[in-house]
Amino acid sequence: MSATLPAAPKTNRIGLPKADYEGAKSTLCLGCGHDVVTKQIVTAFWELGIEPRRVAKFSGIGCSSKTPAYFLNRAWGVNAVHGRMPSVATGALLANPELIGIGVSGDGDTASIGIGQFVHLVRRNMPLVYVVENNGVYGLTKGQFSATADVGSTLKGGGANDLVPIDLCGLAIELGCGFVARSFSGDMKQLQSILQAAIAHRGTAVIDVISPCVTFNDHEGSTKSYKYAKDHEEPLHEIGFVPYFDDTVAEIPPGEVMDVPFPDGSVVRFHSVGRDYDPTDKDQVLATLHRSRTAKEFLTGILYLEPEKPSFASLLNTVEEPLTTLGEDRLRPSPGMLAAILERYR
Amino acid sequence: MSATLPAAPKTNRIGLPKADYEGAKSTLCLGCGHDVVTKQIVTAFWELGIEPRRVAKFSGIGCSSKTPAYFLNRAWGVNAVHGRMPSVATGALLANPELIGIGVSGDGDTASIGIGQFVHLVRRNMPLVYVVENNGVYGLTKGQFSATADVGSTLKGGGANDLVPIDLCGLAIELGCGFVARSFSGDMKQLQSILQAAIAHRGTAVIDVISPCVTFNDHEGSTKSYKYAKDHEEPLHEIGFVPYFDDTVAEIPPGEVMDVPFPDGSVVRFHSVGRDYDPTDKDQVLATLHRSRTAKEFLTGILYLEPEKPSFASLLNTVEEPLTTLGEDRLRPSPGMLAAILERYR
Amino acid sequence: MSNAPSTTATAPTGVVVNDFSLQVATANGSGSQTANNVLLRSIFRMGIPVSGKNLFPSNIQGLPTWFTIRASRHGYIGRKRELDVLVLMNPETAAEDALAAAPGTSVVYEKKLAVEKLRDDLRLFPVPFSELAGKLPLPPDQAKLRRLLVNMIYVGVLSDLMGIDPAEIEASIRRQLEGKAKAIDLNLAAMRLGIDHSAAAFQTKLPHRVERMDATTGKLIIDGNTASALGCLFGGATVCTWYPITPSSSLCETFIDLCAEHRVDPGTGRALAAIVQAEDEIASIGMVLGAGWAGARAFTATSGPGISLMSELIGYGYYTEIPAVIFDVQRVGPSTGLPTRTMQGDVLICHTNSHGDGKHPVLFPASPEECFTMAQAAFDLAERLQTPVFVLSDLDLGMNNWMADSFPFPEAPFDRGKVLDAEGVERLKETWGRYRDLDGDGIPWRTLPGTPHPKAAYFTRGSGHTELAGYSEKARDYVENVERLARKLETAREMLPKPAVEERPGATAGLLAFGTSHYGTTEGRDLLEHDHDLPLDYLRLRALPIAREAREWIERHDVVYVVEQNRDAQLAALLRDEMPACAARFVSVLQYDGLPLDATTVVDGVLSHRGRTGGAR
Amino acid sequence: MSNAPSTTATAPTGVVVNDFSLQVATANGSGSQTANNVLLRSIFRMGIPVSGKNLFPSNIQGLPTWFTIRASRHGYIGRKRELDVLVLMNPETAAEDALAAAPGTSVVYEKKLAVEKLRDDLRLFPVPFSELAGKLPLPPDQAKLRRLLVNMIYVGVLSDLMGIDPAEIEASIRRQLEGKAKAIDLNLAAMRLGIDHSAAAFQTKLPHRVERMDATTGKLIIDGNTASALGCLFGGATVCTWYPITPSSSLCETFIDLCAEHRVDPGTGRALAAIVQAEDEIASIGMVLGAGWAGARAFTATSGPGISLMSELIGYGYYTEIPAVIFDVQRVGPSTGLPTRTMQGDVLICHTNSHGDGKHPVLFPASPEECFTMAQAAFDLAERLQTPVFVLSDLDLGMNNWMADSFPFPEAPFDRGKVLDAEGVERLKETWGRYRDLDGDGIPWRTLPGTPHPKAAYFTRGSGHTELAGYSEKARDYVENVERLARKLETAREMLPKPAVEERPGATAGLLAFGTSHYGTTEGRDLLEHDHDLPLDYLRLRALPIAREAREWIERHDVVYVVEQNRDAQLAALLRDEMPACAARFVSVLQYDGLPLDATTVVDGVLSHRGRTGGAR
Ligand SMILES: Cc1ncc(C[n+]2csc(CCOP(=O)(O)OP(=O)(O)O)c2C)c(N)n1
Ligand SMILES: Cc1ncc(C[n+]2csc(CCOP(=O)(O)OP(=O)(O)O)c2C)c(N)n1
Ligand code: SF4
Ligand code: SF4
Ligand SMILES: [Mg+2]
Ligand SMILES: [Mg+2]
Repeated sequence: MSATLPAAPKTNRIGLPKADYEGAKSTLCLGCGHDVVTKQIVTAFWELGIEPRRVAKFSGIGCSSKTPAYFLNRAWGVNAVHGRMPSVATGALLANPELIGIGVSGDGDTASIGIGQFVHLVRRNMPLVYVVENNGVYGLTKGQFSATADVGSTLKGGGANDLVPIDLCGLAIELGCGFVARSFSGDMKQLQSILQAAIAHRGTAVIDVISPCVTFNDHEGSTKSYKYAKDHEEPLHEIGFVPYFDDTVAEIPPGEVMDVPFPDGSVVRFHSVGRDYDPTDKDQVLATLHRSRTAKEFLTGILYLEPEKPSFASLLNTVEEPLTTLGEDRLRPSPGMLAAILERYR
Repeated sequence: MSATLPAAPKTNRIGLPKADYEGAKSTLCLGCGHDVVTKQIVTAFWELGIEPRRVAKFSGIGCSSKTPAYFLNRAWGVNAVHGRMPSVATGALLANPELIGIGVSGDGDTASIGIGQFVHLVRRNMPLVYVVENNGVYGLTKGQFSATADVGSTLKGGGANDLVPIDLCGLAIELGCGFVARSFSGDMKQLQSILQAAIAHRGTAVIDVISPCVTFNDHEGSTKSYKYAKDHEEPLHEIGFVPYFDDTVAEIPPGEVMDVPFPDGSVVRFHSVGRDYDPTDKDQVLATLHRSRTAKEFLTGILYLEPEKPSFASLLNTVEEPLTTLGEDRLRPSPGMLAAILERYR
Repeated sequence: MSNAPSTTATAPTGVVVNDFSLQVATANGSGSQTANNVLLRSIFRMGIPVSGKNLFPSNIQGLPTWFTIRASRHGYIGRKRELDVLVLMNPETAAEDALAAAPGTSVVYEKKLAVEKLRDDLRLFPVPFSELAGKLPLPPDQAKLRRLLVNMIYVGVLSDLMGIDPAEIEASIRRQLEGKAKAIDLNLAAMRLGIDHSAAAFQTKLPHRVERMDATTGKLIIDGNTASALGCLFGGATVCTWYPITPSSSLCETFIDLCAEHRVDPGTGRALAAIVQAEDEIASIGMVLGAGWAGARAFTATSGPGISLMSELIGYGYYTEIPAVIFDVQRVGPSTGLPTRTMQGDVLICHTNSHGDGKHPVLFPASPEECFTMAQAAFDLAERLQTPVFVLSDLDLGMNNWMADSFPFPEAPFDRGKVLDAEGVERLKETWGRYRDLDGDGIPWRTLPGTPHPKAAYFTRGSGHTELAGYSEKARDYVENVERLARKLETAREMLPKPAVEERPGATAGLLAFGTSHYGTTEGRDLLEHDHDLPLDYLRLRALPIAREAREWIERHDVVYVVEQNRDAQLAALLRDEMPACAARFVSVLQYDGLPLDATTVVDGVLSHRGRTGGAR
Repeated sequence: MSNAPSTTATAPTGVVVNDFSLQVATANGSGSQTANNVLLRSIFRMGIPVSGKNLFPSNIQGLPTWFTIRASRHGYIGRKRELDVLVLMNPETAAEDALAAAPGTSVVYEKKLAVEKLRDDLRLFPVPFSELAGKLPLPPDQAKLRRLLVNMIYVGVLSDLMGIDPAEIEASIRRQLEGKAKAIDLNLAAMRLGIDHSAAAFQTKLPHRVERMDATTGKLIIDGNTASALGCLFGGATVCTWYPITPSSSLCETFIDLCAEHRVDPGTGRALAAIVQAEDEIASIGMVLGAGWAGARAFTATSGPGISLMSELIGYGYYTEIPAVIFDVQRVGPSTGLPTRTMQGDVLICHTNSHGDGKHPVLFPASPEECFTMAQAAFDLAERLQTPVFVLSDLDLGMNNWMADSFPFPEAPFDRGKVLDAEGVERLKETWGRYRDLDGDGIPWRTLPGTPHPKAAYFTRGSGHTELAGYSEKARDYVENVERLARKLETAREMLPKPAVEERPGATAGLLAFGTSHYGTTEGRDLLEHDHDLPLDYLRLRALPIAREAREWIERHDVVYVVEQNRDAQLAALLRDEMPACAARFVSVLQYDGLPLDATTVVDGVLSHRGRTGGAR
C-alpha cells in the first residue's frame, strides 16, 4: 500500500496547531451567529500565538454565554450567573494578572440584567476583552426582546419593540472606555482584526458584535437578522492589526492610513473607506454614532480607541506576579509585628 | 388687651399655605446640602399649586434618600432599599398614573448600586422627577467615595480617587433622556426653576444636584465642596419656568432668549449668558459637556431638553384612570368568557 | 443472539388496556411537539386519563428530548418510572435508551437505528420513517417540512399498534393546527402513511392497547402556567412584571396574550393592565412592590435564581407590609442547576426569605385547577394580609400538559383587604395608624396614595418604624412591630387553603405531600395498600404556615412520611420546627433527580423505612 | 416632692467595688466618643475587666447616642440591663432617661437639665458642664472645640466620684490623641476642671467605686472588626472586595489600613493585596468568587441586606465549589431594619443560603480573639472545603470595644487545600476529574488557572456537570454530584471549630449559646446557679453544621435552652432539623430588641420555662 503521510498540521508561532485552541462541540442552533464568533476567537488566539493556558474565559448566562465552552479547551473558563460576568472576571484577573481575560456575553446578559456591572467594569477599565454577541433577543429563553432591540423591530410572532435601545458602544464611549468596536458575525475579516487588537489592548475592550439568532430573530422585520445586517453594514474603515512580533507589513489596500500604536508595540492600522473618521476623537465618534442611529446605518469598525488609558490593575498597583502564588513569607507579618500591632490595643 | 390679628398665611393657587407642603424635621447634619434641596422641593410644589396628596415620593437609602420624609407630609412616600428606587417608583406610577412622582437619591444610591435601575428607568422614560443629591461620597456610611467622585478629589482622611467618575448627565443624555439638568444646592434660584420645569415634564427628568456633604466632603481638596462648587459653577443660561396657568410674563433679564414649550402649555425660557448653547441639540450638548469635563468647569442648567419624547406610560397605552380603582366589572371576564377560554383546552 | 425484530416475535402474552407509559425520543427543535400533543389529545378524547411530560434540554435545537405520555384507566397521571412503549427517533440516544429498557418493552424505532442489533428481549417495531416521509407529496425544497412530518408518521404507527382512533387523531390535528388547511392535509397524510405502513408490516400489535372509556368528560388538557395566568386574569391582576426564565416565562407570556384579548377597555381601546418586561428580577419585584403599594394587584413570576435575587426586596415587602404575589415555578437548583428539570427546592427560601426574621405565606398548587384558584386566592391573601405571598409551582406542573378538572368561575368579589378611604380616615383619624393593630389580628389598615384626606398619607420605610409609620430606633417599637408581624402570620394560618386529607380506617401512619408530589404519593399509597397490605392516611399540604388541621392530623399519626422533591428535606425541616414534639415522626421520602416524583420512589421509601423499623404498621 | 440633689442626700448605704454599669447619654457627632473611650481605657488600665457599648443612631449628627461602660470584678463584660450610673448630657433624652432609671440610680447631669424636678429617688449630681467649659482657655471662635471638651469634663467628674485614677486617665488621653500635643493639653485641662469641680461640689461620692485590681494584664481593648481584619491580614487574604454597610465597613477599612502598612512589597513598593470598593454587594461577592476561583484568598464583609443580595452568587459558589470567605456582621433586620442595632438574625439565611438545596459552613466567633483566629480558619476551611464559608459576627462584637485575650501568632502554614500543580495533574491525569471524589471525603481536587499542563484546565459552571466538569443534564450526574456535596458537608462537620463546653456536676439541663449570646448566657448561668440554685451545663456552639461533640452533649441533656438574639429562634430550628429525636428538648430563650443580650433575659427565660414545666431540674 502506498500512501502519502498526512501533512503536518500548520502551527502558530509557539508551535501549536489550531486544534489546540478549539473547544467542545457547540450545542447552539445550526447557523447561529455565535458559532461564527467562536471560530474567530479560536483563530485570533491561535494567530497571536498566545498559550491557551494563559487565557481565562468568562461568560454569563445565555446561548452566547455558552460559547466559552466551545473555544480554547485548554484554557480555564467560568460560566457565571446571569449578568454578573464582569465582577467574576474582575476578581479573577486581579488575583492573577498574568491571565489574559476574554468574556463573552449576550445583549440580554449585558444590557438588561448586567448593565450595572458592565458600567462599572468599563469605569474601572479592567483589562478584559468583552464580546457582546448581540442578537437583540434572549435566545436561550426563546426570543423575547432584549434592551438592545431597535425601535420597530418585530418579534417572530409579531409585536414590535417600542423602547429605545441601549447602544452599548455609545454608552461605553460616554463612560470613557478606551476600546470600543462594533462588528458583525458575517464580517469575519473585520471581526478577526478587531479581536486581535482587543486582545492586545490593556484595558476593557468592548466589542458589540451583531450576531443573528437564526431561530428567533432572523426574520423579515427584524433589524438584527443576517439580511438586515448585511444590507445595512457600513464599515467605517478597514482595519489591520499588526502584532508586536510581526515585522511583515500588514497587507492593506491603498488609501488614507492612520496608525494607532499600542504600548506593547502592536499597531492598529485604519484604512479609510471614504469617510472622514478619527477613532481617537471622542466627540466626533459620538456624533457620528448618533447620526448613524437616526439614519439607521449600521456602522462597524473600531469606533473609539485610546490605548494609553490606565487600567484598574495599574491603578491598584499590585505586584506583577499572581497574588495566588504568594505564601506565608510574603503575606504574614512576623510575630514581632503582631506584638507591635497588638500593643496599640492595650 | 389690644393685639393685631396674625396675618393670614400666604397661600398658593389652590389655597394652601406653604406649611402644608412641609415634612418632618430633618435629622441631617447642620448645613447639609440635601436640606437646601428639600426646601426647594417644598417651594416648587407649593408654587405650582399641586395638591400634596397627588404627589408620590420615592427614595433609596442614604442621607439624601431620607429627605422625602422631610417634605410634603401629606404625600405618600416610599423609602425603598438601596439603589432600587426606580423600579419601585415605576410600579407605583404605572399602577396609578394620576400620581406625580418625585424621587430623591444619592450618588451612591444611583451611580453605584443603582446604576442598572437608573439606566432602565431612563430608557423607559418613566415620568418621574429624579433628583440626585450628589456629594461624591456615601454620607450615611461615613464618607467613602462614590462613583461620581472626580479623579484627584481627596477623602477627608487623605487618599485621592483615581477612577473616572460616572457623569450621570452625560449618561442620561446618551441614553436618550428627554430632560437632563445639573445644578447646585447653593444656586437656589436656578434649582427652583429646574425643579418646576422637571415637575411639568412628562417623562424622566434627571436633575444632578451637587449637594455638599459638610461632614465628610466639604474640605479643601474635595471637588464637591461648597467652596469648589461655588468657585467653579458656570451656569449655561438663566432659566425661567412659566407654568401653563401663569399668564404673567416671566421676569427675565434682557438678552437672547429661547423658549421651549411643554405639551401642557408651560414654557421653559432659556436666557443666554453669553454662551452659544442649544439645549435641544444633543451632539452639541454632549460635546460641551465633555469639553467642560476636561476643563474642570462645573456647568449647570438644563443641559438637554426634549419635552415631546413619548413616555413609558404612553407606550403601554393603559387607561387613564388608576389601575388600582378597577373592580371586578372591568377586570374579570364573564362566566361565558371563561367557558369559551376553557373550551380551547378540551 | 437473535436479531429478529418483533414482527416475528411471539404474540403478546396478555393485553393491557389503557394503562401504559409511552416515551418518544427525538431531538430538540425537531418539531415533534405537535405530534406528541396530538397523540396526547387523541387519547384524552377517547376518554382515557392521560398526561404528557416533556423532558427537554436547556438549549434550543439539536439536543435529546423525550416526551412521555402516561395513560391510566385508574386515573394516575403522575410520572411512571417504568416505561412500556418507546419510540426512538433520535440517533444520538437510541442505543442508550434501548439498552436501558426493561425486557419486554415495546420499541418503535427508525429502522436505520438497528435497535435489533442491541437487544433481543424487546418487542421491536422497526419503521423506515425517513423512507416513508420521502413518499409525502412535497416539493424537493421542503426538506425541513418533511423532517417535521416524520413525527406525524409515528403517530399513525402508534394508532395502528395501540388502537388509537384515527378519527380522534384527525380531530386533534385539526384543533392543533387550527385553520392551517395545507398543514392539516399534510399531517393527515403523514398519519395515514404511518397507519398503513404499520397495518401492513406488523401483524402482532402492541400488548398495550387504547380503548375508549369515559373518564375525561368536562376535563381539560392544560399546563399549570396557563392555568396560573388565567387565575391572574380572573383574579384581577392589573400589573404584571417579569423577567424571562425557564420554566416561568410562559406564565407571563400567556398573561400578555390573555390581556391582549380580555383586558382592553371597550370604550377607549386602552389596556386595563400594565405589563412590563423588566431588566431583571430585582426590578420586577421592585415594580410589583411599587404597584402593590399604590394599590394595584400586582404579580411577577420567576424561578429559583430570581427568588435569590429578589431576596432583599422580598424582606422589604414583608417589613413594610406591601401586598405582592410571586409565582415561583421551581426548577432544579442550586444555582443555574438544571433549568429544564423539575424540583421542589425553594420551599425553605420562599417561606423564610431574606435576612433577619421573617416568614411568608406560601401556597402549594398541585394541579392546573389549583393554579387557577390559588392564583386568585393569592391576590386576596396578599391584599388581606398586606404581605408578599408565594405561589410555589414547579416545572412539572407549570410546563407539562395535565388532565385537569374544569375551572370554577369565581363568584366572590375580590377581597381588597383593609383599605381606608377618605371617609374611613375621617372616622378613624384619632386612632388609626398605618401599623397599628386595631383588630387584634396583626393586620393594620392602610390607605392608598392619592386618598383625598389630609390625614391619609403615611411614609413607608424598610427601617424601624412606629405604629404611626414614623421613623424609630426604639427597642420597644421594634419589638412590638415584629411581634405583630408574627401575630399576622398566625392570622394567615387560619386563612390559607386547608390541607386535603384522605383517611384509611385504622391507619396510624400517613403520607404527607404537597404540590406535584401528590401524584406519585397517592399512586404509591395505592400500591402500598394493594400490593403490600399497608394502608396509609394521606394529607396534602396546600399552604405554609401549616393549618391547625394539619397539626392535628400530624399529632394523630405515629409516622408521617414527608414526600418531597429536594435533597435537603426542606419541608420536613420546617415541620420539625413547627412541631418539635412530633419531630421524630417525620420520615422523609425524597426524590431529587430532576424528574417528576414517581410512585416507585414512594413505595421504596416507605418500605425501606418499614424494614428499618421492623415493619410494624 | 423634694427636689434636693444628691449633694444633700443621705450617704451611700454600701460601697460597691468594680461592679457597675455606667451610661453616658449624648448626641451623635458631639465628639463624646473620645471621652468615652478614655473612660473605658482608664478603668481597663486599672486592671478591671471592662467593656464599652455604643448605642448610636443611624444618622451622622445630632440624634441621641448612649455609651455604656460595664466594669465587673467578676469578669462579666456583656451588657447589663440594669444601669447604676447615668451621665445625662443630651437635653433631648434627659427626661426620658431619668424617668426610666431605677430608684437609687446615680445620675450625673448637666445642671440646666434640672433632673431634680423629675425624680427624688435618685442620687443626683448636677454639674454646670457648659459653664465649666466656658472656663477653658480657648479663643472665643473655638465654640465647636469647647463643645467637644465638655465631654472630658464629665470624665473628670466621674474620676472624682468613682475613684478612677487621674493618672490612668491622663495616660489614656495621651494614647488616644497620640502626638497631638495641643489637644492633649486641652483635654487634660478639661478633665482637671471636672475633678476639681466635683471634689468641691460633692462630698458624698458614688457608691460605685473603682479600685485597682489585676485582671487585665496582657489583655487588649479592641473591637471585633479590627480583630477580623487582623485575622485576614495574618490569614493571608490577598483580595478584599466590599461595599460599605454598617456595621461591617470598619472591617474592610481596617484591612485597607493594615495593608497600607503591612502589605507593601519591600522590593517594588507595590501592593501585596488587591482591595476593591465594589459598586454593590453582588459585585463584591462576584469578585471574591472570581478571585477564589483563580486561587487567591479572597473575602468580603457585609451585613444582612448584603447577604440577601449575594444569595444568587453564594449558591453559585456552593455548586461550583469555589473558596470564599464572607463576614456577615449582623444588624437588626428584616430589611433595612435598625442598621445600628445588633442581632443574630442571619443564622438561617447564611447556613441555608440560596434557592435549591445547599448548606454552608458558618463560624460563630464570640470574642475579638476568635474573630482573629476564626478569620484565619475561615480561609483555611474555604480552600480546604472549596466552598463559601461564613463568619457570623454582629454589631455588638464587631463595633464595640471588648476586653479581649491577646491574639496568638499563627504558627501553622496556610492550608491551601487540594490543589494540583502540573506535576500532580501529570500523576493523576488518568483518574483526576475536577469534581471527582478521589478521597471519599466529598472534596475534589482543583487546578488553578494557568497551571502549565495541557490537561489541567477545566470549565466552571453553575449548571449541571459531570465529574469531569462537562455539561450534563443527566439525572445520575446531578444526583451523584449533590450527594457528594452533602458528603462534603459531613467532612466539614469534623473540621470546623469544636464547641466549648462547661459542665456542672449533676446538671441535666444545659444552656446553648453562640457568638455574643455567650456573655449574657454565662452571666445568667452564674445567676441561676447562685441566686436560684439551678446549676446548668453550658455549650457554646462555634460553628455550623454542628459537631459530633455538640450532638452528644445535646443528647445527654433533658432540656437545652437555646439562647439567641432573634425572634424566629433560627438556630433552634436548625437544631431541631439536625436532631429530630431531641427536637422537643430545645427551649428557646430569645432577645430581639436590638440591644446586646443581657443576663436578665436568660434568667427570666429559664425561670419562666421552669415555672411552666413545674420547676423540676
Ligand atoms: C437570574 C436569571 N434570570 C433569568 C435567567 C434566564 N435566562 C437565561 S439566558 C437569558 C437571556 C439570555 O439572553 P442573551 O444574553 O441576549 O443571550 P442569547 O441567548 O441571546 O445569546 C435569560 C433571561 C437566568 N438564567 N438567570
Ligand atoms: C444593600 C445595601 N448596601 C449597603 C447599604 C449601606 N448604605 C447605606 S446608605 C449608603 C450610601 C449612600 O450614599 P449616597 O446615595 O451617596 O447618599 P448620601 O448619604 O451621600 O446622601 C450605603 C452604602 C445599604 N443600606 N444597603
Ligand atoms: S436560539 Fe438563537 S441565539 Fe440561541 S443558539 Fe439558537 S440561533 Fe443562537
Ligand atoms: S453626613 Fe453628609 S450627606 Fe449625610 S447628613 Fe451629614 S452632611 Fe449631609
Ligand atoms: Mg441575545
Ligand atoms: Mg452621596
